Amino acid sequence: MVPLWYYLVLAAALFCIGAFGALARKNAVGVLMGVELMLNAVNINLVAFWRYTTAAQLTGQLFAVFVITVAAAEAAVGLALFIAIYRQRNTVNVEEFDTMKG
Amino acid sequence: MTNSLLTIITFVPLVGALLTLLPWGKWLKLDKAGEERLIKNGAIAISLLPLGLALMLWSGYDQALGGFQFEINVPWVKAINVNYHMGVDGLSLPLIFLTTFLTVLGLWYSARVIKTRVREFFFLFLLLEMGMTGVFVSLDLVLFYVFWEVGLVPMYFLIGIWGQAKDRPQYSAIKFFLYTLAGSVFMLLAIVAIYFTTGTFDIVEAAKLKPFADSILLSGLAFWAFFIAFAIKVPSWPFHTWLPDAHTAAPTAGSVLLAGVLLKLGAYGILRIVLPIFPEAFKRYALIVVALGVISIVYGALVSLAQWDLKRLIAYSSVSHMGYVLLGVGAAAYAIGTPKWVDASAMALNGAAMQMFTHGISTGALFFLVGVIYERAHLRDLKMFGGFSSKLPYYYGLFAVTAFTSLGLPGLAGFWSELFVFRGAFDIVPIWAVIGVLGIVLTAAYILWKIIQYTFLGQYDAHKIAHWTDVETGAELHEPKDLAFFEKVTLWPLVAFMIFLGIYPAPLLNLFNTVFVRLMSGFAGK
Amino acid sequence: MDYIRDFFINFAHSWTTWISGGLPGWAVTVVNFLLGGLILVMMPVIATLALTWMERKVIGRIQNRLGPNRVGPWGIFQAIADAVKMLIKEDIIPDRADRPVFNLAPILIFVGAAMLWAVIPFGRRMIGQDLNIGALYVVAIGSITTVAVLMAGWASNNKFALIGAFRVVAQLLSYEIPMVLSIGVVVLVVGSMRMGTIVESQWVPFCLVLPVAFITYVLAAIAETGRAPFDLLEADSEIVAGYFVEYSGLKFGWFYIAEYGNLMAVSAITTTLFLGGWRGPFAGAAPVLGPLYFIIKTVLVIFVLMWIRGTLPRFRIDQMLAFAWKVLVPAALVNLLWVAAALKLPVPQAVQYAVMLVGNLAILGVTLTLLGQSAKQHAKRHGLAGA
Amino acid sequence: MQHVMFFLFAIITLGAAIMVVTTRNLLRSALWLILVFFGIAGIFVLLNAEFLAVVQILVYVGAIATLIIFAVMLTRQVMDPKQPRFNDQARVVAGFATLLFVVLAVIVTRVAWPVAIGAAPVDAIQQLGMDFVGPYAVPFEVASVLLVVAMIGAIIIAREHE
Amino acid sequence: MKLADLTYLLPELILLLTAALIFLLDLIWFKRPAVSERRTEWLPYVALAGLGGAALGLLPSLGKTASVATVLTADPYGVFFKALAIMGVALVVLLAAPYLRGRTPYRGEFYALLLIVALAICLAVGATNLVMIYLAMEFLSITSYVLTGYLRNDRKSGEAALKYFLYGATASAVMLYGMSLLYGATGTVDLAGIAAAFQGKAQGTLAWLSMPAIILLMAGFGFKASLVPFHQWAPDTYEGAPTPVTAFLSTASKATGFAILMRVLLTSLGQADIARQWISLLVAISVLTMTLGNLTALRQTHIKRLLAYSSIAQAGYILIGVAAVLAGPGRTFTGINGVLIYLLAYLFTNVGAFTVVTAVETATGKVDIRDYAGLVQRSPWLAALLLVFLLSLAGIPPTGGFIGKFFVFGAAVQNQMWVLVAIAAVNSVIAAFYYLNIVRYIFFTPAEEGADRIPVALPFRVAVGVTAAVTILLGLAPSPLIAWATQSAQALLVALR
Repeated sequence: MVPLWYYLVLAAALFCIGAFGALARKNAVGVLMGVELMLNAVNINLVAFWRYTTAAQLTGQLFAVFVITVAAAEAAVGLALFIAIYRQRNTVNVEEFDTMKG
Repeated sequence: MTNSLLTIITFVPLVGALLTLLPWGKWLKLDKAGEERLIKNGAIAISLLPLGLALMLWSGYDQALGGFQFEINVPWVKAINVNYHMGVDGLSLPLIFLTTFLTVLGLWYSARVIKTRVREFFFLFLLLEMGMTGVFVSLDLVLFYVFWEVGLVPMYFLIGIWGQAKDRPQYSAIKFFLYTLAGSVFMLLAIVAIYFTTGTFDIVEAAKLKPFADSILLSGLAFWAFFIAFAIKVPSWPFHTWLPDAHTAAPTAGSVLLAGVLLKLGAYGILRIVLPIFPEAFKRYALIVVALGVISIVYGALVSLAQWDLKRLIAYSSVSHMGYVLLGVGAAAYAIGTPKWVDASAMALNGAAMQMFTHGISTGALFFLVGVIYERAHLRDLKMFGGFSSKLPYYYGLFAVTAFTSLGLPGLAGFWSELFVFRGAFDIVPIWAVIGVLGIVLTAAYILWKIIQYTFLGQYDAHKIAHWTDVETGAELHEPKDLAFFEKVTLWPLVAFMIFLGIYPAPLLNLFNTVFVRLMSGFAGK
Repeated sequence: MDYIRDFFINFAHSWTTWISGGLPGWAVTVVNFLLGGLILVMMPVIATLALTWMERKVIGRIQNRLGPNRVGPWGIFQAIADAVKMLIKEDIIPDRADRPVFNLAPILIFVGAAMLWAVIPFGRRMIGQDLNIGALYVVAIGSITTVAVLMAGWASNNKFALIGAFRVVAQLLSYEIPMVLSIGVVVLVVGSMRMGTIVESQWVPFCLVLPVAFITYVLAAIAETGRAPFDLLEADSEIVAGYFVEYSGLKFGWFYIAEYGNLMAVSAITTTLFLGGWRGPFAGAAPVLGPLYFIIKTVLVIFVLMWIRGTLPRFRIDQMLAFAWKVLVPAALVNLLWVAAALKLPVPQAVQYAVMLVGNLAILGVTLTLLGQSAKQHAKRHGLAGA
Repeated sequence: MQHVMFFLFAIITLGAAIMVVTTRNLLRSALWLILVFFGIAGIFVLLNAEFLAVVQILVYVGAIATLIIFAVMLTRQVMDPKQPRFNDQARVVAGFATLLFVVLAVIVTRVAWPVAIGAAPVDAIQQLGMDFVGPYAVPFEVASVLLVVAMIGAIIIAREHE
Repeated sequence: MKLADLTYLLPELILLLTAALIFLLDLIWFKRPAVSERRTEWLPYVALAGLGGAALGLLPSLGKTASVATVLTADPYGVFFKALAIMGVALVVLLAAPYLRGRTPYRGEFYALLLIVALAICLAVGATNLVMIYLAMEFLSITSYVLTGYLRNDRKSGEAALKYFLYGATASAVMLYGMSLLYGATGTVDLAGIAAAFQGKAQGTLAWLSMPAIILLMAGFGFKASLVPFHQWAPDTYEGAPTPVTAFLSTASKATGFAILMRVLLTSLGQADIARQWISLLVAISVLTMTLGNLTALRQTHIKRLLAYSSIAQAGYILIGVAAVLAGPGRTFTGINGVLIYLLAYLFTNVGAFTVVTAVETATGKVDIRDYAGLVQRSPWLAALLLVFLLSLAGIPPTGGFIGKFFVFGAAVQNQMWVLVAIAAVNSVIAAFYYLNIVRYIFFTPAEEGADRIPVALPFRVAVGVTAAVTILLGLAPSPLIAWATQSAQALLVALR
């Protein structure tokens, strides 16, 4: 089998790419995609840990299923928000949301 | 009855304050003026009650027995051993009297001169009385702190709402508040620290247990936390800068209580808490305290000398006068543990305490007097004054007596306090005392030269002041009109006290002496 | 005889043995992969060729026409002629299209259609990969179609294409829920998501035990494949031709193939889930019959679907979505709960099935009654006939 | 073989992920995202989590990616290709992300994870199901309520008319 | 899952059912527009009844300690926060009733969502399992996003929700990464199990892990509790959200962040050598949080924004209590009990302040501090009670805010964290400045010409009265709260030893 740390480094890389997307993207949808990458990185971690440390108990897989579920709910609400805002002001660029300052 | 007496004294003003908030006008079908009159008179009537009770306390206090009497000590917050512990001794007794007394006068005077937002004024004034009284009767640190902070809020409003717009009342109010708060939060931390070493918040207990005696660092930190909180309130140089602003901005009665009582809270705190609980740390830093006191004396006097605003001048004079208290206390602290200085130190403390009382009376009166002239001329600028002695002889007379008290003229109350302070301090810290005496000279200078001469002597120039006001009717006048009846009623009791104590200070001194001799000999015996 | 019984497996085994004679191990794997892929790819193509002809014939008959009859006997080569025409057509890409996405979409949609065949059991052990999550796999693969449709609609840079794509996705997502719920019922009864197991445990076809699930599934499946009466996704009269309006030539062909591939796959899955798959008289004794039964049943289902297409008018989009959410989903949900409860009964399986059937019929009755009432109300409100 | 497959999927995943965060066209980003999801599904298969791989496709590709593409399409007028992709802090963030990666990589390779490779359970799906209604019944229910609430919430927020 | 577990889950069940009931009522009974307007008025009372029921549902778990359905626990600590959440949400329901009128025609779902957030909090504070914690936190977050963006016609509301969402999603992903590392290191997601796995190992094999994992976890908890540097969403979100929601976010939601933070840190990472690591981290965060919050608050002119920064600063103070956690036997200042006291007092104080803000906003539509000029003439009671709340926020006795600070700072003094308390003390003076600045406008500045008296709807009066009464009562007679908080905190401290 591939050593565990292969997966962990893969997950770390994915997580950092996602973090970059979440923090650097201008478009709100882009930010959300970054977050999804981060969540996927977490899932790789969870499943890899499950497989390599406690394969008999499915905790890691369970956790990953919940993460996926929550991600779906989060995406639904988030995208509804984008669309609502877009209707109001024709933009989803995070930096243009500056009604409030201080 | 005896052990609920202090509770009643403290909380009667609160009840009165709450009563002012009720919609009396609606209930009794009064118009606005009628309602205000009712509130004013009601507040005065209620404030008489604590005064009467304070007199009862004084008469009921067994001086032979000494110590704390009328004590009440019931658990308040059991979990952390906070108690509702009140009691009075020879030190707090006169101060309670002073508080209730000045409150009555302040209310009486304000009833005539306050015309806007009457309900709020009387509400806040009574609340203020509660806070001040509470501080003097508290024997539990948390209780003390609570009242300490509670008193802060109404004063803030008194300055901010009724201050004259040109005196920047809002700025002064917030400055006053923040200075005091800044000091008191550190005090709170020290209070908690005391609790952790002694397991009690009780002032008397803590004084017995002497927290942090084994740690120079911690006792120093705690000492300074307390001392700075109190020094800000006193106010001692260099923490005094809030005071001139606050005084100048405050309405007359507010200034009276500010100078008369609130400043004493700081000095009282030093005597009640810092000295008994941290004697060793205090002794270690006593010279710094003495120096601060002397600097305050001289600096305050010098700055007074440079003022042209009468009220500001008197405010700075307070800095100077409260310096005597610090000098006395500092000197006494320096004497801790030196048996030969027990008498001298007790004497210095007596002087300090006496100064607290007489300063309360005299400066209170001075602020009333400033109020009197301000109500008439709407000015406090000394350059605009002059020659009032001919126009306002009655006023001149009362002013002169008060000013001389402040100056420490023998035969008047102020003399004794200064005498005792210096008498005590000369033995212990002679050089500093000598420098301090310089302050007396400077005081004489600003009182005689600045106040008396610029205000009362010289030629009256009718053009300098555009118009005068009749304080009773509010009508415009061309000539100043001498004291009205209510002003005389306000001032005479104070003047009477100055003279009476000047001639016969013993009742007061005996009270103080019992306390301080016991305190100092306690240290010496250790 | 034994070779015949498990013909598929044994044949595959012989094949592997045969080619591994001259090739290294990894190459065998690769060859087998490629071969399996080829079979997967061929399935939709074959399906298209057969089904277009069949559909045109069936619809023609329904409409009292003959249908194709010129190319070859009974017009049987019509499909091939069409295919040739499509292949030699010019491939036009719109000027401002998103080229890579535009080109990728037809491939992806075809891949989605092809991958479905991997888990369909033609006969006992005649299955590409009997995944333990086969039923879920079927649903999951459907999402590839969704993506491909969106890509096509987007990349065409055409309003109608985009609207068509939106409609498709709305429809796919809406009908996926009743579909999953009805598959869930079957999975619940069987206790496994393995396609083979599902077939094997149907000693009585589930369409007789779970008519509600069956009907829900079929309706959802029609919607998923975008066929009439749910064909407003590509309704020529409304949005020209839907998401693939800009495609031509071979790329259009891919969509076409995917559509019929999906039709056949969906029918095959219906057969598997509800009609007992390859089971039938004597199939146990003569396994060769299995695939035959399977194909017959599948064709039957396809025929029914064509029949529906030929008879019913088209839905409006809001009606279509409302139908999914207000009729199919509640019915499927109640059914799921009922079946779950029935499975908990401490009685023999046959009795459980009977209980399920009773409940199903009740749900069916209630649903139809409610539908009828609301139709009447609707008619009354709008002053239509039939009130 | 495992190694080959791992690297294949890893390269697909990471390459696509980089494309996701750098592609200017958001729709293409979303499509790259789908490729990431497939890559991760492959990783899951390598890790013997077939169920999760399918769920990954079903939910991430079928639902989340679709939603994202929907959102991108609905807001397409704003996707001006001339607009910058990143905000002003992109350089800083890139540096930060790289640093974070180095740190995380060092950590995950240095920590002595309690590795104990056992056989993956054959009846994983049954066991998962039992867990969902057993010890994880409450989270399972909560997740279902969460989904309903999210759905209602999305409708509330995105409804057309006031 | 035993039947007995259901008795512990009563509050959650009641909240869920009431929320469902409201959804259904709103959907079916209130469908026709003509009647819906009148009938919708009843929904807040249905919600309040549900919250009351949930409060009663807490009774069976009073004083008990039991594991519930594997992933939850019923302990006094959880009960404390559940009660806190129920009270907070009840007050928010009161605020929402008049506030929403005229702002949106869809009001029914709002109350249902409020019950749902209460439910989410109840689950979150009782969770003893990383999966459940994550799920409950996300549940809370997602519902909060919806509530924040509820006013569809309000530009700010949507923007606030979007910012909240983007920060929240990122923060939770980071937290989740930390959770996955913890799971990997211990092979379990149960908090007690993690503690057991760490037993004795922290120095050796897992030494590389604990601090990074804690930092990653802090992103999630800090986000909820609006701690610097995870606070950036807070000002905009607080400003833009519907004011009752802001009241909720700054109190009950924040308290939940702290509740989870403390439970995770103390029960799973409470070992002395690990604790040392997170204590130093918390001290740094605390100092940053209060200083930044206060300094930024000084410049604010918008009252909701000011209260937002003030709320950030308050979080900094509260965190002192966690950093000063001490579990010596017989200690009265355990840090944790200070946090609980603070949070409860802060709940009433801040909701009270927001009630006044909501009442003023509802009547006048104004939210600038400048618009509070002369409030004392326009509505003496609102002015006076806002003063009480501001003093409590500033920590002036005799108010609940003072008691909170007393216990939190006290715990730090006990641990001799002198620098920390000194910074906190300076901060509380800075804070007093901007609180008094509001007071200045209310009492010192005259009202604008033609400014009328402000009408105050009955629910506002009830809310502001209750909160003010509790705020003062907590200052005067804090003993019951102290006892309750101390006992509740004990449940966690047991784990620490």
